[in-house]
Amino acid sequence: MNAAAEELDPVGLSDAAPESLWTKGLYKFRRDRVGMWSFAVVLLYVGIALGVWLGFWATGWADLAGGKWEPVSGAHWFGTNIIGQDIFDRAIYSTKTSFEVGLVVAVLATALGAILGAIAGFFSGSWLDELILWLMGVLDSIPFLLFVAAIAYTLQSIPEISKYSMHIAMIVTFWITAGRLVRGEVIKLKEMEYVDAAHALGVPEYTIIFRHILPNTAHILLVQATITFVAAIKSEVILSFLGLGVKDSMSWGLMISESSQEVLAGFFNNFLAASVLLFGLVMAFNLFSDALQDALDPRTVAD
Amino acid sequence: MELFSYSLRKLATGIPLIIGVTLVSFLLMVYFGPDKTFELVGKNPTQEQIDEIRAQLGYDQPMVVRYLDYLREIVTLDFGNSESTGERINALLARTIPVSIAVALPGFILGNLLGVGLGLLAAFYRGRWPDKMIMGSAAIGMSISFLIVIIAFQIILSSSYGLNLFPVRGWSVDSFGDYVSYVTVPTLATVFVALGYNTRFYRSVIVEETTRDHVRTARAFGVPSLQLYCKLILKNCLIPIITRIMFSIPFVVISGSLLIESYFGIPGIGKVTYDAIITGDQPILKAVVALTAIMLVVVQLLTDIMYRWVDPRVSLK
Amino acid sequence: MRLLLLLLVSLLAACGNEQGEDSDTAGLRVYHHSSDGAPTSLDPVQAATLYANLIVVNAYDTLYSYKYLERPYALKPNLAAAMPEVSGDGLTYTIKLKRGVHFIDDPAFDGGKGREVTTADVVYSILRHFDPETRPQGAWLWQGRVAGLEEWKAAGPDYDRLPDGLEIVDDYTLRIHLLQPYPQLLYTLAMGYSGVVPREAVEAYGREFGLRPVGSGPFRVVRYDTEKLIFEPNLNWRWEPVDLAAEGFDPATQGFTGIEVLDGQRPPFVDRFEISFIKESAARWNSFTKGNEIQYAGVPVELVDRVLASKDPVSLAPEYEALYQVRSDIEAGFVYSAFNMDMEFGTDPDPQQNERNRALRCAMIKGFDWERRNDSFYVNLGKVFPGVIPPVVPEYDPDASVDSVTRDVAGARQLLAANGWTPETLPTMVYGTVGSVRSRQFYEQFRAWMMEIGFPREKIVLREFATFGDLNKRWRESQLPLISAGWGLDYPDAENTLQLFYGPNKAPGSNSSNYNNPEYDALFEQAAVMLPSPERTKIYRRMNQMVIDDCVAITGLSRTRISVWHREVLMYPDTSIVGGFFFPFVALQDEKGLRLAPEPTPEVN
Amino acid sequence: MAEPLLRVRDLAIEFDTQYGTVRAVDGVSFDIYPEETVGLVGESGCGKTVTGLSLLGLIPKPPGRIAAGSIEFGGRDLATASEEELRTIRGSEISMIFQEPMTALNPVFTIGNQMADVLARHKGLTDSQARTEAIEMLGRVGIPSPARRVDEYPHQLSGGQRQRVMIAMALSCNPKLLIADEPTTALDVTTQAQVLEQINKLQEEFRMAVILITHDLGVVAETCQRALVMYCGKVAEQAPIEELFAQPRHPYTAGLLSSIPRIREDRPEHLPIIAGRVPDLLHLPAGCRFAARCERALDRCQTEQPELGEKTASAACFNPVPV
Repeated sequence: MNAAAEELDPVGLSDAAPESLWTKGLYKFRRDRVGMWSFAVVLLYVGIALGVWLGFWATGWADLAGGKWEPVSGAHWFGTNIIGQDIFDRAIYSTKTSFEVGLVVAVLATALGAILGAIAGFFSGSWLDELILWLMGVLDSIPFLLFVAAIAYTLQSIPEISKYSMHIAMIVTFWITAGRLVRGEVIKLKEMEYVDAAHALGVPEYTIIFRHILPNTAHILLVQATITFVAAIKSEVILSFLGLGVKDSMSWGLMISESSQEVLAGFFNNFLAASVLLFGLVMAFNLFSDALQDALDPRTVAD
Repeated sequence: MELFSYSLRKLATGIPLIIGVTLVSFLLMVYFGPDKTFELVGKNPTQEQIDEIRAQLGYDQPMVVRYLDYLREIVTLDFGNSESTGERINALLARTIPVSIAVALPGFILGNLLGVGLGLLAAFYRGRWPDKMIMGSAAIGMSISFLIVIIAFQIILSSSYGLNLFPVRGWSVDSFGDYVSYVTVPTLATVFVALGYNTRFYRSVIVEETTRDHVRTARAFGVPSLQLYCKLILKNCLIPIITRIMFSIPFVVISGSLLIESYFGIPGIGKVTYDAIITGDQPILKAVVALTAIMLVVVQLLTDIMYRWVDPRVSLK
Repeated sequence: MRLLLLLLVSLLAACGNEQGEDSDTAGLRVYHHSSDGAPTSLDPVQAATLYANLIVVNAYDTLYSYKYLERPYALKPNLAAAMPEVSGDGLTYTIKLKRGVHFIDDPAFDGGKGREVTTADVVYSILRHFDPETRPQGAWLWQGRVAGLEEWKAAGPDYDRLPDGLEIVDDYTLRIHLLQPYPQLLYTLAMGYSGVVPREAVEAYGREFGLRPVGSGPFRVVRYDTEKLIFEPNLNWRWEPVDLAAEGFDPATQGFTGIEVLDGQRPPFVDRFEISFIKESAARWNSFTKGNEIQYAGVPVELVDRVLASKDPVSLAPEYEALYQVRSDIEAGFVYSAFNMDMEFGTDPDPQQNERNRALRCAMIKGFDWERRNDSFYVNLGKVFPGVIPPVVPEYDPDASVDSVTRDVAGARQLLAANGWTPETLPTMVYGTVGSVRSRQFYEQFRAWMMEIGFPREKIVLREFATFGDLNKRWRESQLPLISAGWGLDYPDAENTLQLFYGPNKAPGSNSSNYNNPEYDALFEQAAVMLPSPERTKIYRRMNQMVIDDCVAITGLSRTRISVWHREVLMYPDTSIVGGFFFPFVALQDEKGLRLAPEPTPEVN
Repeated sequence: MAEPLLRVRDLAIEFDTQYGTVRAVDGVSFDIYPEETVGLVGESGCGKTVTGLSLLGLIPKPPGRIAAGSIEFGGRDLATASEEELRTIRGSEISMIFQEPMTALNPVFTIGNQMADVLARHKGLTDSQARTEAIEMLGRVGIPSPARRVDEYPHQLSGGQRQRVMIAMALSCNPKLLIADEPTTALDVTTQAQVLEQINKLQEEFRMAVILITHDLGVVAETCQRALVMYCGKVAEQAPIEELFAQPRHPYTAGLLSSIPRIREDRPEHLPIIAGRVPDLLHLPAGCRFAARCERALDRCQTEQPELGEKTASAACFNPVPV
């Protein structure tokens, strides 16, 4: 422990209790009021999304339930849109879409980053590492929107996949951050004694990487996944606005792009419904992600 | 001389990157990319006419030939003519990049300056209410979608439902006054969105630096806070700051702010690129991607040189 | 940091100077027009869009043009000295050109001086449509009609060799030889495609010719980019005093514009004609209402109810009445969704299956709610009509039965049930469209209607294409079951819409529905060589009925555009056929009064 | 005896942590007299560094704060002094040097620049005067060819040289008190001895008092006249150096001394192990903090806290090791 760390931890608390990172993290997280509140909000959204998924509510998002641009009423809580669809239903339904996009992208991008990052880190210095680093550099250098557009094009000739072109594009770009973090961590971890021990016991390399080293980066991956989740939701909005996003469904991005013409004409319901819900989720998730990072990152002890 | 040979070596190591970027984007955007043929065939084409257009566009060439063509274009920095308007790509870049810079620069500078300023302030008051206020606002700023900000700012500042102060969209700049009136709303929107991220980033860099031993030393020798933060700490933070700023430059200059420009109808490189996506104008896409990659390599080099300039520990190896 | 500031300052300076030609507008009469889209090229051979046509017919001369005010649309000579002499068999047209018409000055010419326009230029301009190098889009207008064009192309484009069909009698006389009578020929000579270009400029500017128009039209382009186009009057043009009677002025319907004062006055009435290209209707409206920006716009659908006091006749709400003029005009075109008859639900060799398929298509047509579509997106101003002969053409039948455009959900369900269509057996309908908010809404509305007649939601599938080209590719390659399209008329003759269902025009041609009915085709061929006449109208209407009876398309609706313009502008704008032809007549009236004759008129050289 | 230079009374320092508030220093009192060298000894986490930092108001706030007590120096109470007041004292009247010479200097400024800054601030020297002075100071702390070294950056110097630079900087304004926080821990053994020797030599030259914070009793024995032994935020024992080593009174001190390794080169990272664990500061016992580990603990020790006497040699113990 260097002097700086001692100053921050003058009483040596981090040595005091030999708890695991996770129990300590949980303990810290539960004491983080902002974190707990934001987690509650996230859970609320999860509940909404699950309800949509199970068909409890917002089932009528595609129906023409009313007239054109009906104002807010008991029947239509946020009014109706230009073709008479219920904006409340659509906004609620979009929660599911957001989670779908967020989860799919966060999980797969993080997983991809973990695998490639771990391989690169473990074999650091080898051609494999060079190759993966090169790939990261290359993908980082292509402007994001151009890249997504390009992938959307390439995939659109395959109708079964074209629905997911946005997801794929995001995964292909978002894994890089996770990959870099994991690579760095693995380079550190592979010097640890237990890795040497595993080597000495003749454990195969890939078992060492994925059984022994990678699990020790789980806290980084978890935090990175939440960050990716937020990034995916926010990107969805912009991509859908540009017509590169969600295809066969409903999303806040689509609602906002629908509203971009309406707002200047003084019809704000679509815009407000979608942006307030979007803001709520992103804000809660951002704070949740921060709290998680505070709780799980051994470096930020008293920040 | 040392610098020169270093630069050459550094640029040479950038070649794999450029080849990678161009190959990936060639495959995605050109070879499997949008097909311009059917934009150009007219209302009632025959198969023969379709084939003629394809030949005109060079789509009938094998992949390798087309990729080598692309590389040749990069080496000669001559990307031919736009497939939509026939304009020389170089003329088009020369026309649109200055506009993009003019649009993006004020927001870019302000966003970073304010970000550093607020980051310093927050770090200085770490844990106290000014810090909490700034970081809370940053979290809010980060949580609002860029698109929502643009729309909201347009309503508030430019529409008859709001203050109606600025033009709704467009770019008709003949004087400095025009420039200010057109650039204000895009700038505010950019700053609003960037500020949250910038402030957080700069604060964490600065806070990290404040925990360093040399800061305690400085305090132990009576360095006043202002000097401590604005000189000693800031200079130590320059590496991450420079990295962040420099590496966003190629994207600001070359890809422009696609969203801002297409929303506000500003004829910069971002809008042109977006239109090129919409109309499948491959020469423009090829040029934009290649230039971004080249600029990234150049920026990497410049960044390294700047590192040495701000940090004596860095040497050009 | 200092470096950045320096850069900023120099950039600002650059911005200030960059468009110097814009800055000197003090004291000039500037009319600010707007358009909801920008042309991508101003080369006449690529003038495929309305946007391009607006500009091209003003930068270039066409042999004929439409009269400013006459409705239904009527042609008048433009570059041509008079209407053509047509031979008795309708196969030979002799057209005299005006003398002394010059191209604008341009470095491409010897000595930079615009030279006189001759017959050779007209021929050259048409031949360019048969030269793949120029990427032309208008060949279909003359192909197979004007003699010798295919041969000319097949032999390799050589402009020094002329096809049989285009005969240069002398510098001012053109003779066109047709393979068969082509009553629409004159219309094609009023289209932007036939704008007359000088060969020197085409050769000098190559691919960039589309950016640097060099024509002999009433205006010259001084600036052109994706945001704006600036015209200045071509003072050497044959500005003739306005003859309202000859232009077909109707005081009853057009008197409100105040253009009578222009009668007998000599244009141009403006020093500068600026066109801003603003795609978003709301942004366009906002700019319009600012007062000092654009002076012409459309009313966004979202605002129609607030802006208009009444729709028929159209009038403005009091707050706008004092400031603006308004007119509604029905588009020269229509929107429709055609079924791809090559698909499983199209024509079938098995008569029983064929009938079942027809029932399915008819049921979908019955499920479609034109009235609601009109209400949602066209504020009930659109004109719903049966079949494919839109109201704007003289052959339109106002008394036709509207059954095919009347929604009947019960009837649709019954029809489906009677023919054994169940949610399980119904085919999946892929709705292909260019990705945009509006087309998505169209799709969602369509899906909801189809769900109401029994389609499961997942059987109406959206496929968005990022570019029109990508969508067009699927149409031309017959890959999509539903073709939701709009058709803009090239000329006011129903032949232009009926050809959309003509068998030989099948994909990749314009007949995206791949409708192939020998009876229909025979009628089409019969009518194609007929001059307008009641008999021809009868044939047209019979063909129309066949499209309806075979349930080939869900059709149709002609949109109505509401144009508004500032009161100080004196004009009668038209958004489609006449399009750009009204530009030379636009006048401004402000506190200084009406601007009539231009400042010093340079001598005609 | 002369007036004390520094008089610390009942100093208590608290930190807010995720787990609650802890008192890292609890009721510490001591005096420092001019020109003497006093050792502040204890294990890591015993509160010695925090005590040292508090004397200059360098406790990071938040999360730390001085909760009670006074620090009298030159007629002022540094515990309540404003930041401005403290700033004029720091580096001029009281200087501090730290454990990590590698990181304690600002890496992006030359050492001359950093030294001149201190001189300019506290002595009001011009740039060129400050530079001359800095070169001279560097010479006095034994940096070879100081005129050249002055323009180098910290990373160009060795660890020992950097610590010398720190010392030069600390002494450049003739402080009355130097707080040296583990100044030699990070150095190798030979360098360590040289640096200690240098400090001793300079103390005489500059006639200042030194507080030497260390866990190394050997260092204390070699350099200090007096020592305070801290345990768990409290002073366990204070005594002149000979007395402390010859007759430790507090069982903790005795334990420490008995576990000093014979072979110096075998110096361990931490103090030799005494049976049992240091109590968690969040869950302190009601009585003596060492009671749980103490072989001599009485019943009383479990419930009552022993106080340190006023005498120069005293131990906070109800049952001290008999003399």
